[in-house]
Amino acid sequence: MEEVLFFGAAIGALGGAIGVVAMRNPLYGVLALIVHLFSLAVLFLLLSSAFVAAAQVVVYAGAVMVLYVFVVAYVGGDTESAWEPIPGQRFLAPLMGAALFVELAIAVLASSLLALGTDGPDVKAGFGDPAEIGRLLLERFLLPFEASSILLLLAAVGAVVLASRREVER
Amino acid sequence: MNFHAPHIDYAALSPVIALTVGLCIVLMTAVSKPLRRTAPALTLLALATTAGLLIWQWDEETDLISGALRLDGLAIAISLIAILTAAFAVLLSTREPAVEEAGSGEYHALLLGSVLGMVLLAQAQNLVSFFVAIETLSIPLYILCATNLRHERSLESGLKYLIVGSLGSATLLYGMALIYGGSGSTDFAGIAAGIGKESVLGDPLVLVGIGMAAVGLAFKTSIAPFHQWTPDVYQGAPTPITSFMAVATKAAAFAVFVRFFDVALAPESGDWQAPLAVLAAISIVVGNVGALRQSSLKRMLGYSGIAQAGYILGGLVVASEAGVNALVFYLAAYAFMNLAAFAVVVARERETSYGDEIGAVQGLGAERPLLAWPLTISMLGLAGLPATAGFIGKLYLIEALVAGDYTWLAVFIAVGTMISLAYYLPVVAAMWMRPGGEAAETATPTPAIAGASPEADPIDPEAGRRVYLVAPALLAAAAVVFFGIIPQPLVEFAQHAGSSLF
Amino acid sequence: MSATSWTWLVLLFPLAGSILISLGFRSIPARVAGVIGTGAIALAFACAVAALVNLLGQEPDARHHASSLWDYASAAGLDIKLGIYVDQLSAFMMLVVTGVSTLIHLYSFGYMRSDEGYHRFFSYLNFFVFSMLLLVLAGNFVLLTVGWAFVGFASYALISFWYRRTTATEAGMKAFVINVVGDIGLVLAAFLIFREIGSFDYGTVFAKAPEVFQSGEWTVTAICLLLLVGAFAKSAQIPFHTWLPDAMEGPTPVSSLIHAATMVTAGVYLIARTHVLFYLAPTAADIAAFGGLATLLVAGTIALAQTDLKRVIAYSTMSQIGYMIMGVSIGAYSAGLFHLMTHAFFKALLFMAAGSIISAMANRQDIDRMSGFWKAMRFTSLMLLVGGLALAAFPLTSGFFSKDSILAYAEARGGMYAWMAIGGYVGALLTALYTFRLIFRVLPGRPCEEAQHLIDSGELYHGPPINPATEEEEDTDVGFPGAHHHIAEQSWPMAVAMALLGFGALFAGLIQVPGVDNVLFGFLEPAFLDSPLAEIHPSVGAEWRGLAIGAAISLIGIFAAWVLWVSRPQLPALFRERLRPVYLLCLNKWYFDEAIDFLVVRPALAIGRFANSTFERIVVDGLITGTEDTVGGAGRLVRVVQSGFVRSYALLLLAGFAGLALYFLIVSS
Amino acid sequence: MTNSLLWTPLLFGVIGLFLPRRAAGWWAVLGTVVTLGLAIALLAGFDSGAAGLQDTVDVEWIPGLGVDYSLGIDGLNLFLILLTALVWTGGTAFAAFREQERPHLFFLMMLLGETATLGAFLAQDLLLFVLFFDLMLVPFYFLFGAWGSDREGGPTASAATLKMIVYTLIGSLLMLVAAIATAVISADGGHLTFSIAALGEQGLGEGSQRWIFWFFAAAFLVKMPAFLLHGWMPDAYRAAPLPALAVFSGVLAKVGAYGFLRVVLPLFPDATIQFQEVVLVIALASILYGSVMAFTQTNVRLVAGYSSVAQLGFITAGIFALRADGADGAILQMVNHGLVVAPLFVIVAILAERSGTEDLREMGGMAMRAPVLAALFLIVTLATLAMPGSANFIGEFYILNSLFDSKIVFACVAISGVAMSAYYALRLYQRTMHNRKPEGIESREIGWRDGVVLAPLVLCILGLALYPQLILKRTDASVQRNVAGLSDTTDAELARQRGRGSEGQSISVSSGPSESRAAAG
Amino acid sequence: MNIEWYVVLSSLLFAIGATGILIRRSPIVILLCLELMLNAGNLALVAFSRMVGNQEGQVFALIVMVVAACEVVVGLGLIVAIFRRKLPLDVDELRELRG
Repeated sequence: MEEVLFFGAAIGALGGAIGVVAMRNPLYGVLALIVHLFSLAVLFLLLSSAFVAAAQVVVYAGAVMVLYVFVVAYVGGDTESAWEPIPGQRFLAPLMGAALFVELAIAVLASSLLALGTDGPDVKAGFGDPAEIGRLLLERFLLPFEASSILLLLAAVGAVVLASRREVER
Repeated sequence: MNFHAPHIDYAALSPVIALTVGLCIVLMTAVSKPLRRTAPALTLLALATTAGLLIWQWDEETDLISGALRLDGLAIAISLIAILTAAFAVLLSTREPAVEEAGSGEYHALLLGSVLGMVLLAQAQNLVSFFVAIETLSIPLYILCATNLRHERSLESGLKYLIVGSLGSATLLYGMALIYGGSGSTDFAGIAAGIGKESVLGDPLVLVGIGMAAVGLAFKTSIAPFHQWTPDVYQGAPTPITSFMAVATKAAAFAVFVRFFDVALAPESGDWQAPLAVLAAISIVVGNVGALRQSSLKRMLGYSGIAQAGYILGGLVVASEAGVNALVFYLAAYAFMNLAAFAVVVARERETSYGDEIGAVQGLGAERPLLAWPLTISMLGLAGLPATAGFIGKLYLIEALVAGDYTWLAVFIAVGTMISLAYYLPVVAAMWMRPGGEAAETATPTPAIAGASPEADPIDPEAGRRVYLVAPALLAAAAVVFFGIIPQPLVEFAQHAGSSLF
Repeated sequence: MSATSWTWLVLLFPLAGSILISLGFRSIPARVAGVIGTGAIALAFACAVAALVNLLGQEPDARHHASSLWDYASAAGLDIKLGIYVDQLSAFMMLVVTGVSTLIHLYSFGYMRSDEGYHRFFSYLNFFVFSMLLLVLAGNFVLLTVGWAFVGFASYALISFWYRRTTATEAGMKAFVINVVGDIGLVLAAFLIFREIGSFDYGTVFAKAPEVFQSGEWTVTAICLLLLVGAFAKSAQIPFHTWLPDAMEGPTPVSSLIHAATMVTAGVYLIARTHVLFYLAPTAADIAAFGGLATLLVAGTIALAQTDLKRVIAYSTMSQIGYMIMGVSIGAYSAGLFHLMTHAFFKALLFMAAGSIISAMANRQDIDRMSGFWKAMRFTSLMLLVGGLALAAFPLTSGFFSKDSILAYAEARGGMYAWMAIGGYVGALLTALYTFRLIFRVLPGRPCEEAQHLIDSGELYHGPPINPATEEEEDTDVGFPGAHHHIAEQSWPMAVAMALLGFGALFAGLIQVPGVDNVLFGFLEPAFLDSPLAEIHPSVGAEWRGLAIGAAISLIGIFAAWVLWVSRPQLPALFRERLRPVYLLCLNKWYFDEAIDFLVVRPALAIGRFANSTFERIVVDGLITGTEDTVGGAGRLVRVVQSGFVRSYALLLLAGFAGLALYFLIVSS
Repeated sequence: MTNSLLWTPLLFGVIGLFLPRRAAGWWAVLGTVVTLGLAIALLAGFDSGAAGLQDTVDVEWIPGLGVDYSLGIDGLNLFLILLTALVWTGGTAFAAFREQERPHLFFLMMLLGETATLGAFLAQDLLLFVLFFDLMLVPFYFLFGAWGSDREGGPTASAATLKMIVYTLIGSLLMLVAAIATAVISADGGHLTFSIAALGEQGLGEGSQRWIFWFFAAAFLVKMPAFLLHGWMPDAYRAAPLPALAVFSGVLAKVGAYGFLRVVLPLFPDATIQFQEVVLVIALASILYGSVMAFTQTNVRLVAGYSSVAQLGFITAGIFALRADGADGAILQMVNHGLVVAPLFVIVAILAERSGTEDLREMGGMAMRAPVLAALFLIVTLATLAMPGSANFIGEFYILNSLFDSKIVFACVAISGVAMSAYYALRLYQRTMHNRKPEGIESREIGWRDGVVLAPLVLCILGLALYPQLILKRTDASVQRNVAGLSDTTDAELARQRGRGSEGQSISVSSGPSESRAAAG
Repeated sequence: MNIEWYVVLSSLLFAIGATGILIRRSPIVILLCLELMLNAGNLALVAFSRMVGNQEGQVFALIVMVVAACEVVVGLGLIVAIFRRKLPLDVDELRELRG
């Protein structure tokens, strides 16, 4: 059962990812990403982290993607031409991607960490539940939590600065 | 289910709090025009307060908020450098077109946000706070780079910085993930313990993780070959921001670089020292040769920044207390030298039509000695000539390197310094050895003039006399000379920082 | 006062005179300068006499003293004091030098009267005498070198006295450089001596030499050969002689002083002074002797072909010095010095007479243009004749005795030295020939244009100022040639000087007539007792036999000259036809200048030009430009990679990471 | 004493900035004169017999880095300091007599240069030495670049100067590394010190000595400059303003040679002995090459420049004979050469003013109306060619004699340089003062101004010619101590040879070499 | 299901994202690719958190989501600004800064 879910989700995630990279039209790219994100959420669930999965769906597939859609709609998602101005890039880029994957894969597979080969230890019930995560956020990770809020604020300000149509006073 | 709020040492946390509060207040000023005028002053106030609090906490060495942060000598030293730089940046930003564009309140708030990121980063000793801090540092900078909205270059630099920067963060993140996987812990002590285990030591997973983390940090400190954003962004960004980036970012990033590698990854030092040394050598070469024959001063300083980063990395490579001391010392010296230079560049690009082209400083010695001297001193200092802090800094680094059996890297520093003379001294020559009138013919006007006229900034013929530009320049230059002749105070400052790690 | 104190005074006066004149060149009137100069030397002469008297008052074998003023440069074991060494040899030398120099100053007093550079001339002249005295009085090899080099410089200054004359400056340069080569020989010799004996001081060296070296050992031979380089360079012996004829560019008094009476004799003095070493190095001594012999023959032949009045005399000087060198090298120390003295007299005289004639010729020196001066200038001609006779060793003149005492000694020493004596006689024949060639060309016959002008008007002929060597217009504002020339007949100082010298030339020989008196040798001999060669004495009979031969040869030579240039004037042309190659060889001075030019000068300059043009540009600058290009190229590469494409930046970033990861993977496995 | 000597010039220079334009020059001259006075006072108070340091100042400067601020004088640097003070006085006065643009900066730089140079001579802390050694370049960068003359068809003044600075710094920076390495390695984890004396006692492993030796040698040889490393010299010399050039080639070149004596010989004895021949070869090459270049050059400055190359070659040879008399001679020769070259450049300036050119081929006949100038020039010329009787001769005599004892072949080759020097020096004099006078060249007597500058220098030349012992007497002791560790081998055989002759009056040199060698090893 | 599988998957996603950044020229798509990479990181984090059995990784993942959101916001803001300046929405066209 688990295997089925994993492979299904994995294929979804990969498909989405490839879609993002391959789709000429940004809009389709966005949609592909949504697929990808949902599949990821499934994987998170499989990894018994319910809250993250939920957040994934809500924050990403919800808020962020909507933002994307708006912007694409605003600037007009015209498809980009296949013309490649940088010499060698078209040839090197995939090569580099492959290299990255191979190296990371080797790193993982050659790793002597025994735990990697397991499903992970048995965890007590509630592992990854909102309660647990919330406690961690407020105890151990209070500062990052607060800091990220400030970060969000700054990002918002930045977005306003950049995108708002302001009359510069001279 | 019971919840234990973590213990919070407010005294030690006070600098961060002060900054945050200041940030919010400054942001509030954005609401109305009259208030907006007060933004710079408030910013300075916030910075001053923070600095004061940091100095108050000078001898503190504690973990904060269940180990997310660590306030110690290194953190305080680096934070002070960052804050000083920010203060300079605020001064230089006076009458900066970019500020008008972005709105004074927002602009300064973002600046403070970035500083907050740096202060956090300097203290971070937990992967999560580390990551958040580094993003809090970067994201405002992405924006600030682009704030000169009417300038295509500004936007371009913003976008480039954002893309490559995010790529760097992503790599860093993945590296963190791997390290977390290898060690099973997110805070530095735990990591050190985790990867120190016999079974894990030298595990490819961890090592590749270290590699990715190194890439992310090398990117922030603009170490070659992860440097390429630097010249473009430095050139495109509004000059005050460039000065801030050039110094503060480097300082903060190096702080966490040191903490992460010399504390968390200390057990693996045998494996990462050599590659980092090679990276240092590469950036020394790339930065120095790249800076040759650059007509744009900011771009030249960008490349020189790459080379300098290479020198500084040397201090980290040896993974010794002396090394960290040297690193901090050099960062401080580097801060003064660069700030002096950038202050002059700002003054000239507002004063002349040459932007940051080298032609802008031609004949400066006769025309504006008060600007010429700071730039001269900063150039000589960056070139590591004696009687400047730069010389002592190099001396300190080389001493640490030789003691750490990295003499070959020391030789690289020497060679790099020679090459660097070939681009620092021509600036001096332009100021003192060519008549100003000549500038008109020789210097090529910037595309800003040649290209789209809407981009043209108003020229302020008096900029060269504005106290808010001349004073910082003189101050920084004076510091360069002072610490070149009486380095001991700065040395102790550095040693205080270094001693807290070992 | 002791002998040494007198000697210090001898050194002092000329130096003082020179400094005084040169400092006061603005204030002191010309004549006064002349008086000061001449007076200084005269005083020096007086002191020399005093020193001599003082010496004579002591036991013959106690007649040597050393004295030093202060440590000149003594450190790290080198002992270099400012010291002098007085013995019979140096006393004799300083007498000759000061004596002859006094007369020459007197002559110059008249001769140079109208020259703009009057002050300069006299200060140089005094400085020259000082240098020469320093040379002969020095008490150690370093000071000797100093005097040696000063003499060289003084001669440079005087040769190029008329410094707007390119020929003069070139001649001066030539003389100086060749002299420097000599100095180097001397210095190296000094090094070697110090290395072996550990001292530069005459006393120490000569005392230690016999026990330090075995006879014929290579070190001592090397030392002597190096000394010879110095000696030959100063004494214009083959192959270092080429500067002497050119040195005739200087004013005539200079020629007579330097290049006849004093400077060139330095080599003779040096060999005599270091006779101890030369005795220990027979090979070197023989080489020296042969050098002298060769020079005296070659110079004689060259003198036969030259037509420049002064140059002929100059070559005769070379050959006469050859005699002396030969003499002192083979052991005839006293004889050699005797000839040195007599030669000083008659050669100075000859040059003075020549100077007088040249004045009358308005600075033309070509003997082919001259004739009939006997009618025009009786006194001068007379003096020329006297000098000529002495030079040709006419019986009973001074040259007659001195020259033959050398040859007699050679004969007495026997072996190959006897053959040298024969060579010497051949030289004597040549001497007589060229001397009287000169005299018969200049004195008898129908007066030439200039001479006629002098007879008719009683005034000197004034030609346009032309440099006889290059035929180019003279640049007269440095003085040359003076507004008026002066001849002995019209200027009493010149006449007096010449008369005195003439007397010396005629009768100086009589102080040393074999079997009759032994004044000179008796005085000098004790100084050479440490060399067994000094023991050899030709018997009186042998000496007289030699004198007889000498007399015959000189008479034959004079007669032959009369035949060739008076009674059968067409003969010389005939000889020139018949023996063309020989004639050309002599005319071109045996091509020594060309050889040296080809072997030394050109290569050096060629190397210099090569270094200057090629090497400097390609190698030295190549080092720089090469580096510049490499670095610059790297910079260009970096800037090309910095393409502005953000995606290529990303690519490089990831590539960098890939590389790093690869490294780590390799490490971990 | 040493302290005030060191900082007086800079002090005057800084104060000078606040004086009116016209006063600046004379104020600077005053500064140099005061310095000269102090230097003379030092000489007066100097104890000739003592070998060790005198008038030492030693305070901690950067304890964190083990760097001390320690000065001191001994036989090695005493006269070089005097030379510096003297030559600078001359050069500054010469400049002050003429109209300078931006005089404040010009004289500030001159005086800064003096302080830096004095510092290099006085420093007894290795790092302090390196610091001043590099610092010397800064003022001359400005002086040459800003007041120099661009050459048509050639590089601009600033370009030529840049070349010079980069080239000379190549050495210096490597030297910085080497200096630090010396201290760190010999400290070996213990207490870090840069004190030259202490380092000399601690000694260094032979392996590290090798590369460190060459790093130092690079710095010094470039500075001199030595053969093949002189590439920066021609352009820089052509560009430089003559007053600055006079002090530059009069003094700065010597710092390199001095460095060998002060640092290399005592600190790296093994390497020194090992590389003796190599350095000697370089020295010989410099002698020959410099001379050959000098007598084909037509630019007056370059004749002087290349002659300096040759002279420095002699000095290096003297030092690397590794014997007391050689070192004595070298020091004497440094002083002499400084005393000769500085006036030479002053004269070149005077001639250039009269003839409007610096090309030998276009000069001549100037002695006519300028007998005094001619006389002064002549004296300088004779000293240049080491006329026996001049102190230069004694210098070269000592050098060559020591070389003759230790490495006879080198001596024989080196001495040929003497003959060449005679030619090029005299040629320089003749082509300018003698021969026909070309049109448009005026032969004018030197004014009292230049006389005031020139005469003292020439008087010093004459004085030394009469009594070189003045220097030798005071240097000998220190020199003996300095080369003691090295010259034992050469002296042993020397003793054997001299043994044939005198009772060891020659061998006061090898005073206790063995134990100092033991310390060095 | 072995953790290995998840990690390898995440690395594959990471590589794909990287490749996307290298080959796509529309800034929007590049932002998407960045999202891919960050999410790959997240997956790895969560997987490891499961493996080592503590939830720090999950918290980290949450924070990363926030950060990612911020980057997106800023990025999109920039894109809008560029669009406003009538500049082409193609990263290859923005190369005035170079050399």
